[in-house]
Amino acid sequence: MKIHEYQANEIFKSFGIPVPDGKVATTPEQAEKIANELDGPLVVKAQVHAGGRGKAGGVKLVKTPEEAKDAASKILSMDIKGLIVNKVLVTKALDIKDEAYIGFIVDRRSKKPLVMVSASGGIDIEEVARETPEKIHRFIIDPLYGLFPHQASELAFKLYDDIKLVRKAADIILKLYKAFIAVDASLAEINPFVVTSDGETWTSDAKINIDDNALARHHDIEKMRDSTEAEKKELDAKSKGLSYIKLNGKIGCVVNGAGLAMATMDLIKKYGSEPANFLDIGGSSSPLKVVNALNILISDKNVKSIFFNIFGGITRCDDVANGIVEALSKLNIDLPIVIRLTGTNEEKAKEILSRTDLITVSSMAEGARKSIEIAGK
Amino acid sequence: MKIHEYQANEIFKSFGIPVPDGKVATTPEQAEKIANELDGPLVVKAQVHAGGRGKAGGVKLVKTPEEAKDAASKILSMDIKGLIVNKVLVTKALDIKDEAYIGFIVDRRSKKPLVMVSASGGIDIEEVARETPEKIHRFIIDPLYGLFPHQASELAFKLYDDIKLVRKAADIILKLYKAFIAVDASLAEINPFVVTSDGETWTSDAKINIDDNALARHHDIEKMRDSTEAEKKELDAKSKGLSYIKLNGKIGCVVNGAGLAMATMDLIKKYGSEPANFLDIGGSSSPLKVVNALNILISDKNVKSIFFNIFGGITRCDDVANGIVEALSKLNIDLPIVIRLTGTNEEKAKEILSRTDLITVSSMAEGARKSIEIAGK
Amino acid sequence: MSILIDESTKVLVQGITGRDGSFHTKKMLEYGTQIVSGVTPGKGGHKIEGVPVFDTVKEAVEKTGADTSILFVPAKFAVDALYEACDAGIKLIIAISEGIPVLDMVRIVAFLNDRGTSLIGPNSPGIISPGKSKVGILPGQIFKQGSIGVISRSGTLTYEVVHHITNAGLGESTCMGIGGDPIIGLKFIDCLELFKKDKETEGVVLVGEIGGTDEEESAAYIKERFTKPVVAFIAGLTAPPGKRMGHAGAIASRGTGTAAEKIRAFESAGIPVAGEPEDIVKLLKSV
Amino acid sequence: MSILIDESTKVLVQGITGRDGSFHTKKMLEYGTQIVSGVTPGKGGHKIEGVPVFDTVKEAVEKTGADTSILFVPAKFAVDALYEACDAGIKLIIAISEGIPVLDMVRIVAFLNDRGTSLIGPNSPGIISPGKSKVGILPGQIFKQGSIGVISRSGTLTYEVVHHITNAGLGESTCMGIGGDPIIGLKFIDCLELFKKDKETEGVVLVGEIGGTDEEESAAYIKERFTKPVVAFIAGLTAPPGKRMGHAGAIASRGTGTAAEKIRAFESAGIPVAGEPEDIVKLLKSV
Repeated sequence: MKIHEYQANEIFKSFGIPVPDGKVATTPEQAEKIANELDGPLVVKAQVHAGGRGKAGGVKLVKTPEEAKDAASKILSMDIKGLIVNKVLVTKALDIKDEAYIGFIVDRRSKKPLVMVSASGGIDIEEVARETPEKIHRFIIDPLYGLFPHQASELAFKLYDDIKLVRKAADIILKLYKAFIAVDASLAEINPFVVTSDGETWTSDAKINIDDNALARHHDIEKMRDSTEAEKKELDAKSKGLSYIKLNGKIGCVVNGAGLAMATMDLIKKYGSEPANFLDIGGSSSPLKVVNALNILISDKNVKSIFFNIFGGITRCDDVANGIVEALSKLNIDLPIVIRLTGTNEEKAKEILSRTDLITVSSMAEGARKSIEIAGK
Repeated sequence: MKIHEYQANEIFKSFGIPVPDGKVATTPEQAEKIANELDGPLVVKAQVHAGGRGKAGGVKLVKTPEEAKDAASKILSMDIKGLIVNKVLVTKALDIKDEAYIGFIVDRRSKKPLVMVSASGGIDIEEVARETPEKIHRFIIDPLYGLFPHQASELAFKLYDDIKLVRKAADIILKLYKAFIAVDASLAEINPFVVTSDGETWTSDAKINIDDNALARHHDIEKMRDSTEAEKKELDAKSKGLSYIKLNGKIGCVVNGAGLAMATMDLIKKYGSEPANFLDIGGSSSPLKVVNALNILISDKNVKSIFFNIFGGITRCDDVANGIVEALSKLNIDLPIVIRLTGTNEEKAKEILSRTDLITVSSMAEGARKSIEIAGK
Repeated sequence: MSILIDESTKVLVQGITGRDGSFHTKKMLEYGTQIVSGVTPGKGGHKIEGVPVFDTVKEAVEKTGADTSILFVPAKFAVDALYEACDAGIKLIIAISEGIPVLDMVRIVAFLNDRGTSLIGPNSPGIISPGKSKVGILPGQIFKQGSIGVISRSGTLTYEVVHHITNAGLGESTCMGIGGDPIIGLKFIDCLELFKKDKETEGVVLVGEIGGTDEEESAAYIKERFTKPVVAFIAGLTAPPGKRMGHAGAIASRGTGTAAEKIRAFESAGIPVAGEPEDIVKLLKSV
Repeated sequence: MSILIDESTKVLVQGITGRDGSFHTKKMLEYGTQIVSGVTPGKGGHKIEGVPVFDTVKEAVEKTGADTSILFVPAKFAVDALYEACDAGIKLIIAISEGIPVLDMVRIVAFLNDRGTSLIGPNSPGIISPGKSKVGILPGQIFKQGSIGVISRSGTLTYEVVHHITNAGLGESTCMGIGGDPIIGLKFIDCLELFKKDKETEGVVLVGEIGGTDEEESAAYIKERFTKPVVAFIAGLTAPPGKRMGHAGAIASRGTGTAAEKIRAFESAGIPVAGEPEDIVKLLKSV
């Protein structure tokens, strides 16, 4: 789960990581009020679950409350990578002397937490990683002992020469690791980690992603969830045991299993059309799940045909066929439906489906071609 | 550091371990008041840092507030193994059906935490351990992973057959381990762990010792310190860099190093007398330390002679001798003093001491004999 | 031969009295799997489908000699169930359970590694050596004993692939779903190492998907150290760009884990990649 | 020969700029110990007694080839200093530092064990192989190269014992104080194993004290597996009964750790126990 910068700031603060003063606003007036409370130059930053907001114009430096109001009103109407900005963070601007990078992630390869630091922090960090990978220092952490102070120091010595800054950075690296573990983060990142002209260190952009599987033990963080409209639909589907992501094609797909669902989408593309969605109905194809899945698909006006691709597996195909027939009887669907059912009792399933208007096919390739053909140009 | 049962109960409660309601009293009247608040049969228990209080009469079952007052007044005047009882815990009596034992300790041999359980809990647990060691179930814990729920269950299955009791006991074992680690205990023990007639489980006697080296990170627990008069003297000595324990003989000892101090005491005993104390003045024999050490010894009226046994070590013997002479010049001491100084510049030291009334010897055996001889019968 | 499991594998079912546990115990027994015991704390002494149930894995192992365990335990209890199996000396664990937090898996894999226990999953459909043993929820009837090893990160997509292999008359030596979570036990390379030594296996099909860099790593491994023919299939070319893991994700993996990148990695390692599941068999026969 | 340290031992001093660290660095150098570097974070680039100082142990090891480290770091920082030394590849650590919490030591010894690093201490006076190297705070002048190995839980009592051995003309091969804390690195048995293989060592003196059961365990070990003559001395016969560790202490150790019990254990294993330090030499000459 993604959380916003202002929420990550709250978590950082609770672990003693220094974050510039700031507050979140949902209207330009609020932004102006906050700017009045805070003193000196400020930054107004879009709070949106998308990267590259800076380059998209979602971050503005302002000097007066009026300017803050103005910037907020511009940013709050913004669309960044398809996401509407509903909140801005108004925060103190820093007198930046130096920008470093500090990031924690769970490394799939070593199967352990990985910390990365670079003296070349800032918005171009990915380019640094690509062009001059030697500037990124990585360290794999033994999860049984955690990060030791001397390891944090060794990393901090890669960032600064001044022992005072080394001590401050090592302290932040240790605290960030603590936070990373404590909140079950899959990512915790400070970029840039700033040194100001007066020699102080600050977190200028806090980023934390939380492991979805661990949310059950973090109710306080679960409450931070701020879903976009698209995500709300996905969450609603999830609550019904469905995994759904809307796309922009015209072939609706209903598949059991995520891998097979992706392969089905790929095939539709391969044969010249575009899938309307990713939709995994999971292990058992109960009539209720089929009803819910179809309800989602028919609400998408782009959909011109529906392709069921079900691999029987443990469940017998005739049971699945009966489930689909039962579900369809409850709905009034104009769209053509192509069904591919493979596995145990496949023939019986075909017989059941033959008594309906549904088009049955024997392979996913055939099903993909058929549903594209029916959908028309 | 030892803490009282009522203090251990507070820690237990904060970790969700069920403890019968109760409060601590320092007067019979307070005990009566607490008994009025609590309902039904109660127990009045001496709060004193000594084992075997039950056998000494320091635990009494009472039925009414009057009886509670009466019991408290008896116990509060009691001397248990040389310790005066200043506090009693008044707590609900349990309708005991079964008594088990649960204990955690750091095992020197495996260098890991060790948990022990026995279905035969109660005051005779040490006899059980001696006579029927197979009734004590031990499990060494991997400190990197902690105690796992299934391990706690396996131990709990050794205590009970009823799955409900197994689950409750396993839960308590896990919580006790958590508490053990969290407070840096060197010992955490429930004896007996009680099952009452209604099938509930309770901690009837909580015991926690804290690792002295870890107290610096447990200020809340440090505040629980309740020292006896003897311990206060020891603590006072400790604050001056001295390690002191009063004993009952007449030969006062001043030694550098704990091992050598014990060996010196043993030698005094071997040669027919008794040491008045254990006193380790540590690495450097500064004049101030010698003054403080002598001040402690002369306050003990049993002391008839004083034996300095100093092994020079890194510090030169002549420096140590000068320190002793300087210290003695500041005090007015009637007692005869025997000094043994060995190590670098031993001869120079002897020369310095020869200008004083002090008796110098060349070996600890000679010193022990001399100080006994001088002390007289 | 086959890898990891065969007719001599003695299986223990953790969570045997649950809905899925009991259902699949029946299915596995029907397939011929040697299930020797089950565990559900508090249900010791019962029987499920004729299989004796114990309170602890330790007891089950002592009394029935189980060497392999399959987990149907819900996520909340799965973490301890994994430790328990390893503690009791189980040498191979198949975790069907899903939803285990990543940082819990980090500690678990360290524990299992130290103690020499192998793990398939979590979130795995299981493993099957056709005609010998099935430890999982895979539909037994679509498999046929043969010479192709299959390793996959998916469930039903694996069945789709196997369906074609079986229909083509090739059959499978061993087929396993390693699970799609970020931190898993055996990975592609670990399974390839085993298939390398297995005489019965003549070729391997590797079914990957977007995310992570396991496919890229195995492509490099196959090029350098694997001698049998391999055919790959990657799902997710049309998948939405997905939930990016900040900068750190891209920096750490030195790549973005897209299907296109994975396909490129295989192709540049000389490993044919099937355009759709049906093509796998053609490619297998051609290499 | 000698055990653990000799003239080729390259020593690093952790906490070299502190009061004790710098004082004993001088003393060790005077004794002839090969001190190659020191570490104090933030003092990299300085020199103490001509010894170069580095910011991290890693750098000190890389640049000076140190293989052994001695710790003069205060308790609060000693825990991380131990991990740092091991992390950097140091193979023998001598911890003079005292006051480290027991549960921290539990984790540290597990870490060092896993990585093959030996630890003497904490709360140790150090180790000396007379005439070769001294890594510790022991007074060098009382030692003399010879044939007796000495292992002790004490500081000054060790000097007392060594004083008699040296004066009797026997001399010591290696002498070490293993520290009196509940959890320590090398224990009596570990040191005996080393002395067993050391040709220069002809006999061993073991100086024990009350508490724990290490003496009892080593008595059993010596009886069964140690071939060279051993003489023991135990301090604490007159020590007060001491702070009892509840029931658990007695149950766990199956004994109470008194001096009388320890003396009995040695005597029943056929190991002579000296009645006072002076007697050790007589006993050594008689066995």
